[in-house]
Amino acid sequence: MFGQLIVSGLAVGACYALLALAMVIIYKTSEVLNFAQGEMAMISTFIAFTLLDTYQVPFPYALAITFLFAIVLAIFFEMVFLRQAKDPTVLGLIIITLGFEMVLMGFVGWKWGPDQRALPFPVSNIEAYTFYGLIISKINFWTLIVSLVLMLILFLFFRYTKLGIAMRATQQNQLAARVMGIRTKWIFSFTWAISSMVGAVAGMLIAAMGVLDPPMMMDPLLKGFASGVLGGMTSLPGAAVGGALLGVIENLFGGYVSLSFKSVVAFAIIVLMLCIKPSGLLAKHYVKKV
Amino acid sequence: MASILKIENLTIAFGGIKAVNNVSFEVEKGAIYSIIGPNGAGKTTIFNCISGIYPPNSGKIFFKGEEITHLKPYRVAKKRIARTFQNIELFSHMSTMDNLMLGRHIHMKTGVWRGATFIYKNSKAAKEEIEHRGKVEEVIDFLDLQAARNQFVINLPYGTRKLVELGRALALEPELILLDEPSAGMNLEEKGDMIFSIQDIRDDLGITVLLVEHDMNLIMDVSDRILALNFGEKIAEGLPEEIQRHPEVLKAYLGEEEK
Amino acid sequence: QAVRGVTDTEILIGQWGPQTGPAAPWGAVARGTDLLVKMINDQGGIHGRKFKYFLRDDSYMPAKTKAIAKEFVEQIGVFAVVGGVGVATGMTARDYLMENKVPWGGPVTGVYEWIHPIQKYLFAVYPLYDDEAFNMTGYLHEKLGFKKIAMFYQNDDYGKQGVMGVERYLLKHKIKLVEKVSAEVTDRDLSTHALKLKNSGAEAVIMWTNPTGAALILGESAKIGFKPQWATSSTLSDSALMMQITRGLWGGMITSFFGELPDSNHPLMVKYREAHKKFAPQERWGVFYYAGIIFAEPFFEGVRRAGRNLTTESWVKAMETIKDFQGIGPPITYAGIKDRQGGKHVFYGKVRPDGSIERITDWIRITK
Amino acid sequence: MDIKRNYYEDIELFKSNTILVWSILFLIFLAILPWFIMKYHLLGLSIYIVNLIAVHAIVAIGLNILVGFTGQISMGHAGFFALGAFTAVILVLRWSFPLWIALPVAGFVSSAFGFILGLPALRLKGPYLAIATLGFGMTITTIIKRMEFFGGRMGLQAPKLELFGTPMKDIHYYYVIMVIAVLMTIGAVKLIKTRVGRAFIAIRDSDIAAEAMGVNLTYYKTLAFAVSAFYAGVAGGLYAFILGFINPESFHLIMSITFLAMVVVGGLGSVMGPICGATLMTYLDIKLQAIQDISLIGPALVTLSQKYMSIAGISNIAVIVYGLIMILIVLFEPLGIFGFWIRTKRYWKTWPF
Amino acid sequence: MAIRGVSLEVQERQIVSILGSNGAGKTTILKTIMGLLEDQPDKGTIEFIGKRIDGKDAEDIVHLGISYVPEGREVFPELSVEENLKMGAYTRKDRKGVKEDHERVITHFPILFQRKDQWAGTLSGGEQQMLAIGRALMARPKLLMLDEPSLGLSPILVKEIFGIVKTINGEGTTILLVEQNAKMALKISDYAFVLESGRIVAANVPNVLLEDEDVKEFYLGIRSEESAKGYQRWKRKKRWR
Ligand SMILES: Nc1ncnc2c1ncn2[C@@H]1O[C@H](COP(=O)(O)OP(=O)(O)OP(=O)(O)O)[C@@H](O)[C@H]1O
Ligand SMILES: Nc1ncnc2c1ncn2[C@@H]1O[C@H](COP(=O)(O)OP(=O)(O)OP(=O)(O)O)[C@@H](O)[C@H]1O
Ligand SMILES: [Mg+2]
Ligand SMILES: [Mg+2]
Repeated sequence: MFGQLIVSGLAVGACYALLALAMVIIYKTSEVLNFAQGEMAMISTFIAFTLLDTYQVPFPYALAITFLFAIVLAIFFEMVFLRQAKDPTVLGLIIITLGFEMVLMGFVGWKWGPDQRALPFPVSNIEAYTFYGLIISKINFWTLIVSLVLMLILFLFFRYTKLGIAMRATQQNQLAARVMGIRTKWIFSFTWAISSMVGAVAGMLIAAMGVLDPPMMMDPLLKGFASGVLGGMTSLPGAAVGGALLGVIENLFGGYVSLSFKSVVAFAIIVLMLCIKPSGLLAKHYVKKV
Repeated sequence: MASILKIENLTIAFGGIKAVNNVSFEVEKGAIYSIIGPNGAGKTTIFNCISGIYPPNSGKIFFKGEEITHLKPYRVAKKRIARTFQNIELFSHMSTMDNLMLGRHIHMKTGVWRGATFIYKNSKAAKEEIEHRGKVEEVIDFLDLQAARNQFVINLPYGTRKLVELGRALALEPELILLDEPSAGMNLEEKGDMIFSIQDIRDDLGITVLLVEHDMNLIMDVSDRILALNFGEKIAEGLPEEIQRHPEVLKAYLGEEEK
Repeated sequence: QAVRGVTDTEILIGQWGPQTGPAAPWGAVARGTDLLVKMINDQGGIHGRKFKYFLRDDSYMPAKTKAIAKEFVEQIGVFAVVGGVGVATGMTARDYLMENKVPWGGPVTGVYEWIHPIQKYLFAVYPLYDDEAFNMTGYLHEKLGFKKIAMFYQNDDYGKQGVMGVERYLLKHKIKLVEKVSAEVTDRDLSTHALKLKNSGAEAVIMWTNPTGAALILGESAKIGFKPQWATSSTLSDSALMMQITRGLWGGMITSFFGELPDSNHPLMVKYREAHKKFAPQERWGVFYYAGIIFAEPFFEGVRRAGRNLTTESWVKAMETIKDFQGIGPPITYAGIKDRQGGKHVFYGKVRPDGSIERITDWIRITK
Repeated sequence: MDIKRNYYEDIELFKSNTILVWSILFLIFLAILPWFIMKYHLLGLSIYIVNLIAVHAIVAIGLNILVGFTGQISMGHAGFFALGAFTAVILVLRWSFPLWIALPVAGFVSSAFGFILGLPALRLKGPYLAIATLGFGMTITTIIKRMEFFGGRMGLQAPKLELFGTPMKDIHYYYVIMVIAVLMTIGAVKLIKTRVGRAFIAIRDSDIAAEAMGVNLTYYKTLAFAVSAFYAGVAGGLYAFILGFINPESFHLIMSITFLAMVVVGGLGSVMGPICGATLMTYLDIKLQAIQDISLIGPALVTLSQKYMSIAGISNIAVIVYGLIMILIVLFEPLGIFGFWIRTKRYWKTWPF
Repeated sequence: MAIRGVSLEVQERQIVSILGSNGAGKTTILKTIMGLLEDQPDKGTIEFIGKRIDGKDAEDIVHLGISYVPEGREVFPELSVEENLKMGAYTRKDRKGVKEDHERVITHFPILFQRKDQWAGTLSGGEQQMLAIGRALMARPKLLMLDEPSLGLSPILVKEIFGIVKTINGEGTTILLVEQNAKMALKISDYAFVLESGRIVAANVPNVLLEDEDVKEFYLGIRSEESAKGYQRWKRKKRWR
């Protein structure tokens, strides 16, 4: 059982990690906690659903159109709402994302109704691979692969292009960043677009593993957020590590101690970790110097 | 006169770099004592150690004969040591008045219950508040801050903000005040005023001053004694005239030619 | 003297139900009732009075439900509340409605709260979950011969009453429940839960959860090759939906039912389906949509029996005369002033691989 | 500066007679409001809704002490709210405490937990603090759910209270709640103006400087949590009784977020702001579905839904509008509704010019 | 209104200083040129090498070749010193040139090399100032604008800074300098403007300005020796209120 718990822990962890990644990308540039992340992913998934189910669009095309939609949606939100805020406080920005979350949630409910659906997906969520007696469903396996690859690409991209540093610079001091010639507005749009795409991937995978309905991202998003914090909100590898850790810890706790406190324990552990390392596992703690 | 502050073999390192290395000095009560040294010599770090923001790796700090080495900053403040900061650290969304009132924090007692429930002018909380406002008003007069009294400090000019910060430190009624580059960013006129203010603080209020500055005119005008640091180490200590001529100080800090 | 919400031509009635938020799928019930109202009005109403129906969205938040109840009584002035989804939500309104003598027919949950203690103006319809679970365990154990039974339930009042019933039966017959696994309503990862169930070696698993939970646990179980006989409550009797969201795993499920099957030839069902085409063609003809009819039928029957002289008291009297009344739901009987639990029957069906349902029993009485 | 200042002016509640007069008028308004509501159902209000608004306002004022003044975020206030609710109900139900004792006790129980939560929160900032508080809120409700003592997941029925032998109705609760709300508002205003409040704000603006001026960070940060939780606890106690039935499920994350939204939308860092925010958000939350009943818009929305959207989801329009209002207020008035109010006031003051 | 009716021209390859007391509007001028103010100038135009740049975004202006050392350092506190410098060269594509400039910065400010992996936020005040200047140099701008570069630097470094400015200028960079330290600034400038309450009150080559009694007294602190300190303090206060 131990091995199986770890394997399925890693599999969920991968989803958490993707969402954490999406949140971290945005937080890295603008210090905004994007609570609309889940709903953005959810609406993208519904678009994919409509394409696949109603219009019978072949999967690769549907995927491409969905990504396009995710990008447009994110850029729209960033430009039309966030950017227009005058003298925004961090909290104000959070509330804007919360408002946007409601708008999206309402829109999806209005358009598609509240019923649960199944997202047609090329990879089965029931068939499984077996390695040395450990069972991992095809979709979980591919989720792991996809998130690892995505993580690696993003990590390398941000590490080895100037852009990665520029993103952090933008978060820390927008004025100075602009004075360096960093096109902060462009960076914002860009990161929102990337993040929304990563979110859409997560959304589709989560829907394919379970059920597609408007509230489907509420729990995963929280866990994703928790993973991001656990790993350190400014660290991409942190998001991956945080997600995997959270998934595994949760599963082990659920398996051996108590299922009913499973989801709470995740938070308890995070709080304990934060007491020791206040900025997450992989981010350096900064104390302002006077 | 007895020494009010005594530092013994203070050492602190950040990841291998010794920011302050085995520095000892004593400040006499009622003196204006200056610390000079090139950028990154460890002056601010010494201040941070005294006020408890950084715990030193080794060495001891005594205030009025009592050891304060590992006290938390607020406990140090309670011993009546106040300070200003190199990059102004004011409460920017409070008025000047409230900034200074915060300086009175340690002298006041009102807690949550009393604060939330006082009703009339003679309630304890109100009385205390009024009394301390009176004190603050004295500080405001002392520094000529009347014009800024009710403004949010975020809207004040740089020079005035520096004064407010000084005022906040004075409001604490300290016995020792640590001033970190009080005249940086000021124009000549304001620098001149600052010289008088520092002297007044010592002469009128009887507060011992520990000063870090890069403006040599100011240093020479006000200091009783000067400590010169370089790379965290003491290179010289003495009267202003001695320091001014000290070869190492000249080399590391003042620049050799000129004058 | 005037009766609140009743005029010469009109009777005002109201219902709350989540139309938004996570519980919104259940909100279909409230819209189903609307269909019945439209149909009745279309036929000229009852005793010359047509119904005016107020549907309010409470998003499954108790504070809102109470506000709606107050609006119904103080501002709109309804004659009665019909249906109403949710326990926690309904409980904030129950006492208030009763104090104000507002008739309440057919709350949309099968819990004890509605009949314990007996409320004079509250007539429950939904068969009790507890009894349902008790009986279902018996069915699995006695009729189908399963010895090792496990339970998977949702961590809320609904799931808990299911557990109560199952455990009550097992205790009575001195059998041990091999495993009892619960999930939060919001949980989207049930892999550990499935693993625990599998490790228990259960032959049959009774499931008391919402559609999402059911789909997830079936998926996870299939993944790890755990294939017991599943059985579940009437809340999951919408097999068309379940078939779709479980991607076919629903086949073989044993379900209890509180109403006719969606494609039943029952004459009333035929009539309702026609009305559905006429008045609300956009709605999906799902079990919970027409459940809105099931839970409201007895109320209207009461109004019919009360006659033209409709008052709160006359309605209560009329309701108490209902014996073996059957619409498309279970037979309804209110045996006097001590009995406010109308529905006491369910029937069982087994889901065929194509999603259609094989009715394996007739209506079975589950409440003694 | 020869004018002798009367320093009391600065901390006086009513700085001028105009404010005093307005305050008295406002109190009178509050006193007779129920009569208007019962008679005319102003804006579709019922006394119950006003009670709910007042309870939310108390939470929001308390939350603002933490968020707006001390600069620490909390996404777990529903937890404190729940603690207060359950404590109050249990005290009255199991040990027959009178309400006027049960409420403060509920407040103190919450505030004790606030203090505990404040400790790990000391070094945390931003998202880290958000997740810690969020986790706290979820943990509290999960624990309550698990304990039969608290009624388990079925929840608890609040006992019916009596006032001079007659059962208490909404209108009685109204006056009880209003008195408490007004007192707690005044308390918050005064607290902010005196030593403790100053220390809170100082921590928000520069914790290092605050500490160097003698403010004990540990103490004041946890104190802010405790005070804030106290407000939530008292409000929770009231909430339980106006609702009549409490269930741990209903104190969820969305509730915490709504509280936060009330504070931000109303205006951070003022005492009136959160009150405005609580009023608006609560009212909208309950009444927004009425847009479907408005004469012209309603049918248009139905047609729209039939044509392009789904009729089953039509109620979601209210959610969309709610979200949009939230966004727009924060977007165009960073100081919240209260900022808007200040601007209009200033505009009128200088009006002809 | 922080500045009004200001016209100033900076010739190529010159060092031009703007002097003036606190709050005179010096920073505002630089920020306006950089396009950093939310409200673009109500009236007037800004041109750079013949191109209108008013109304443009700061980012675009930087790309045109203007570099700016903002008042108050504004380093990226949680980036290392090295990364801060890298950001300075953000707009540049020529790796070799960047490397050269990096070396040059390090020879000017060796301490930055010693601290290269330290977070900029934990540098001492003066080190941060050096970093801010170094960072701006990394862009190898056509026009370098410095806002009080000597703030918080030790006397020896102040001299050095002015030396560096002179050197850079010699290498072909035009310099617009805002300074409190008027004496030093005038020493290296080719031209200077004196600003008072948002207006230009004097503009000339340093030699001429140095003759001006008012300028001498108020900006250079050269005062008649006989006046007692205290008396003068009061007099000055009165006159400037
Ligand atoms: N928190 C810290 N982490 C790492 N290094 C630090 C930290 N604080 C200070 N230092 C280093 O210690 C040295 C001394 O810094 P300090 O601030 O005391 O200098 P200073 O003498 O005040 O210089 P300046 O005149 O420029 O303000 C500097 O080199 C600085 O980089
Ligand atoms: N954003 C702003 N809003 C309103 N007033 C402003 C703003 N920025 C600057 N000011 C005002 O404009 C005037 C000029 O400010 P500026 O910062 O340009 O002065 P300065 O000459 O750079 O002074 P210093 O030597 O202190 O840096 C000041 O009176 C200041 O208060
Ligand atoms: Mg320093
Ligand atoms: Mg300036």
